[in-house]
Amino acid sequence: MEHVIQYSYVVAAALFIYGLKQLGSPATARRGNMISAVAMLIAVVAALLDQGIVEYQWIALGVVAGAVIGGAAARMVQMTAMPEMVALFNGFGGLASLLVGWAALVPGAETFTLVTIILSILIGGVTFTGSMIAYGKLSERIGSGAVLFSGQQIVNSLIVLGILAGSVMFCLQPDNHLWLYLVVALSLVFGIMAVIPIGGADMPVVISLLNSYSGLAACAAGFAVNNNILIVAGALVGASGIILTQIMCKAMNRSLANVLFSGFGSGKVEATVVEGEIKPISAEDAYYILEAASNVAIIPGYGMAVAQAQHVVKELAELLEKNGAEVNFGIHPVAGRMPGHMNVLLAEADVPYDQLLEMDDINPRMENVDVAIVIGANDVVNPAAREIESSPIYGMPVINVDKARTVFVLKRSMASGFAGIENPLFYKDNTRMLFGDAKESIGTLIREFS
Amino acid sequence: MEHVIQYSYVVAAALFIYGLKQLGSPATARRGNMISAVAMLIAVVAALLDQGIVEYQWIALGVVAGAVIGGAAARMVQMTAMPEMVALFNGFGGLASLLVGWAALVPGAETFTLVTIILSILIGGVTFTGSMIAYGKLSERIGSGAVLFSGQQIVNSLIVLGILAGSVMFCLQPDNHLWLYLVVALSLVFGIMAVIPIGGADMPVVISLLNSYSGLAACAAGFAVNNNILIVAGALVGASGIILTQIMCKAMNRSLANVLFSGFGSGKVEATVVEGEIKPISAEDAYYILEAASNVAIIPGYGMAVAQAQHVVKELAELLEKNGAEVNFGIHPVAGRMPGHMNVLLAEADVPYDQLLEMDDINPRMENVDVAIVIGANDVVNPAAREIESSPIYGMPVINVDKARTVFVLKRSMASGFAGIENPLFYKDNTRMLFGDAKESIGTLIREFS
Amino acid sequence: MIPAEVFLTFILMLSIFLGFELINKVPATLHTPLMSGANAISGITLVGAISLAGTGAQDLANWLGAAAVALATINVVGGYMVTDRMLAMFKKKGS
Amino acid sequence: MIPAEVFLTFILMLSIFLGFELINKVPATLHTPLMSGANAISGITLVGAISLAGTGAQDLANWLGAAAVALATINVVGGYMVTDRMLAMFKKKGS
Ligand SMILES: NC(=O)c1ccc[n+]([C@@H]2O[C@H](COP(=O)([O-])OP(=O)(O)OC[C@H]3O[C@@H](n4cnc5c(N)ncnc54)[C@H](OP(=O)(O)O)[C@@H]3O)[C@@H](O)[C@H]2O)c1
Ligand SMILES: NC(=O)c1ccc[n+]([C@@H]2O[C@H](COP(=O)([O-])OP(=O)(O)OC[C@H]3O[C@@H](n4cnc5c(N)ncnc54)[C@H](OP(=O)(O)O)[C@@H]3O)[C@@H](O)[C@H]2O)c1
Repeated sequence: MEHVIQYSYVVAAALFIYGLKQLGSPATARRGNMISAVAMLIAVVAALLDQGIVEYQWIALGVVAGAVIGGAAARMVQMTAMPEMVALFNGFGGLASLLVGWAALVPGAETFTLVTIILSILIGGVTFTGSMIAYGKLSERIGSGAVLFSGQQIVNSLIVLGILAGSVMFCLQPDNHLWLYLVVALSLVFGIMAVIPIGGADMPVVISLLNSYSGLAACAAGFAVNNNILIVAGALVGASGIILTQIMCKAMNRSLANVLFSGFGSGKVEATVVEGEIKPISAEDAYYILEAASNVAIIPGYGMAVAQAQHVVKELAELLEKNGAEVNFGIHPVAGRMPGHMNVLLAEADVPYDQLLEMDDINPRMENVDVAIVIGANDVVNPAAREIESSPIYGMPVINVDKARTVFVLKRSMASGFAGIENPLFYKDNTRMLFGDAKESIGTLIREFS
Repeated sequence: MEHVIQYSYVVAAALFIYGLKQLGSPATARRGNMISAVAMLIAVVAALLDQGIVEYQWIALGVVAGAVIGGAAARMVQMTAMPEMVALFNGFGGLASLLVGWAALVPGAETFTLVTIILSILIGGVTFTGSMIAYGKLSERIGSGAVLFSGQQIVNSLIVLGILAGSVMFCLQPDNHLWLYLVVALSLVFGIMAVIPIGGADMPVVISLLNSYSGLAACAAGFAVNNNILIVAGALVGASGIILTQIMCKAMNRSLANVLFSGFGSGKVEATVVEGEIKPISAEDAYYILEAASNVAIIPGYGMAVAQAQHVVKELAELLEKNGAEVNFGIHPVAGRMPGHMNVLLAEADVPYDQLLEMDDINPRMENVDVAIVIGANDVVNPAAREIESSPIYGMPVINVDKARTVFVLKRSMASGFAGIENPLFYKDNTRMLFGDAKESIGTLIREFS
Repeated sequence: MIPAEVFLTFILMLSIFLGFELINKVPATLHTPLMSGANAISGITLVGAISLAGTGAQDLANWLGAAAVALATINVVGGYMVTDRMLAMFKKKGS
Repeated sequence: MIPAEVFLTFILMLSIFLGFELINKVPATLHTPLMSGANAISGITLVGAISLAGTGAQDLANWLGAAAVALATINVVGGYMVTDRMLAMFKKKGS
């Protein structure tokens, strides 16, 4: 039996790996996710067969309750709310790690085991409260700004010191549960303190990082209970989180340290003087220009998610195509609030994925574009990243919509984007501003077409 | 100490992996190979620290002898003789596996260990003699044709049966050494029998496959002696051999079974009727055309290796460039007798690797090429692969030199290439044949330039 | 005898390398599903939780284990389902 | 206690996946050095041979081990050196 269980774990690990491999292409990704789920099922069944288990009622209760809640949440969530959903799930995973670490504590454990237990608890606790704060900020249940106060660094240093001291004492005196409670409490507090100074729009980076941590927590637990599958799966998750974090930071041209510690996006708009004047346009005039265009590029951003405009965008694209124009979508890697956010929204609106071009594919074509329609995007099309060396986003790769013959920018006001900086694009000669909620503006354009 | 040894193996494995990763780009490949060598050194030192070792003199003798021979061979071998060198080294590795398996046999071993021992011996033996035959054929010490005789299949089947029976009996009666000797002898014979029916030019596929086998033998040995590093390194080698085999088969549009069992290239030239006439050209006339060309593509093949013409080819390319022409090299994945054979030869002649275009990169540019110079290539530029459905190479991807404005073909005669089939390219309107040894022909061209 | 930690370290090292290779290949289009899919996999703590929830030995460990089972199950079930919902929407042109 | 074979199987499985990922990334330009480099790595049997050559226990095993050490060393030393010689020739334009 022991052999069956152990080799089931080998199979499960191979399937996790194969599933992730399949996730490498949109055509096979869904199957990949299924395979990964099957791997999880095999691992869970193998764990259930464990001969140490004598009582199944608690397990059954937990599984049923978890499956009902998780299933319901997954079914009901709106696609635009995906970032907060991932944050919430990740938090639960973190709390589970914390509890597993705690429960694995048996009297007379070895020091090595104690270290892995305390790691599990620590990482799990930080992941839990950190994810919850990220959830609150993303869903705007709590203010999404960066919370900064004087003495913050000192408080944080004290917490870290407390955690270190508590962990060491716990390993030395595992029977004195006070140390355990101290570490649990402080790691929960630390999760909160670490995330509040980070602006709401940086939450995806935080979630990705916390996801990576939860993988590491699983690895630690794997060492504690001598289980290979925890190590393999945990390492895969850890790698995934780190890579996504890196990609986001690189696409924003910021270091991870800058994201975590700078309080970026805490609301101060920089005063750069931009020359030129703003030229608003009416939906009717925009329609005449669009009607004559034979090559249109649509660049969506966070505003499309806010306005829930993906379906009308798809409708507009179809009308333009019927009108004989070539229509492409240009997707910036950090447009929106998660990596790949725009892809998911447009997929929801049935835009085929081969019509979604990555930044590096659309930029060389921009010179042949008659009209570039920017829908609720701001920072990702900001030419200051190319032109103004003193700009905080200087060097960040952007979509060069200003190279198109005409640019329409759909947004509600002259407000700045997440990075809180002016956008010289709005003042360029070939730019026209179509003010208003993106969904409404596009709705008006569509009515003009029919 | 045991811990130090074991964790050294972890480090060695990580370095092997990292080294292979670095081998993924020409800029870092040399460093990757160094890292891999360091990994090997660490593994060897760790093995020497093993506390079971009481006598070092035999080890020292073996290491010194091996290092001297291996080092001398590596220093002296000509780049054109690389395929046979790899075959020879691979054979030694196989024999080492056989001996390790044999030496690992101690009285009273478990059945599991016996199975891994016999696998080691079997795979090692086949690898040894198979590689030696491959070496013989490639270096033309023995006839390079496919050796086929009636009853061959029956003989081979008997050998396989003998090996199976011997292996089973060995596992049942490990103390009766007769069975061991039987398996050793038969596996050596089987290696010979498996490779003689394969034509000389298919040897690279054979070597790659045997290399993969030697990796598997190392894995088997790893299970036998409970050593992780053997398993990791063996699996990496196994994967590498399999992938290279697949790439070669795919580039030849043949299945692995066809390579191993068909006796392909055993000398029968097919009689297809090709229309058109052959138009030879003198080096002088060729010079005038080349002088006027502004875009030249050079497509080398096995003949360049035979003629050792890589240095004069480089010289010619430089003269053409000085003359204002754009010069590119088009490298077919199976041009020559090993995957990447042409790249190594041209690198030896100091052609920078960014000037070497892969087939898929040069083909779309072929229409803009004024002169395509085919140097000792035949099958890899055969348009029959595209045009003649009945051709044995139909469907094999080739370099479409016939799409260039003018094609020069440098070869000694109208003889066919390795696949043994006619080449309609030679009869096309825009083709000129420049007969003679490639090195001499190019030498004459170069003299015309100066 | 090789100690178990050595094996576990080997497995950890190989998995990390493998994870980097695999994830680096996922295209930007699929980064959101990748994030939620990886999140679902991190629910593997469920496996650890199960064995602790069923020991019947200590009251506290049991309770903690059962709570961990519930939370990890939310993560696993919710994560896979939401990822599947997203991926079901990705379509190739004309299909 | 998890039996050692389970660990070894895990390690084998992970290494195979990793091998395929890594090798698939090597460009065609480098296939000959890859072949000889992989060939050098297959000389890892040297590690197995060393422990068998030094036991001093059985005469036959010792002799066989010593021969295996010599042969595997040829493979290792020759393989790495020849690969290095090849790779040293690969140059970027202008360097
Ligand atoms: N995707 C990621 O993974 C990620 C992660 C971390 C950080 N970030 C950051 O997030 C930013 C993303 O750039 P982005 O261009 O997508 O967004 P953005 O720069 O944040 O700009 C969004 C724009 O949409 C407009 N908008 C909001 N609601 C709208 C509505 N209902 N209708 C029309 N327009 C609306 C806003 O202007 P109005 O208020 O005037 O309408 C705003 O200027 C970047 O700075 C990036 O670094 C992204
Ligand atoms: N690269 C690999 O990994 C690999 C592996 C297995 C099989 N193969 C097979 O090998 C073949 C490779 O194609 P290929 O086009 O490179 O070679 P090829 O088709 O074998 O043709 C080589 C040509 O070079 C000419 N030649 C020989 N010596 C010469 C000299 N001294 N000067 C000038 N010309 C000379 C020969 O014609 P003359 O005798 O008239 O001069 C011959 O036609 C393919 O069929 C491929 O499938 C390759």
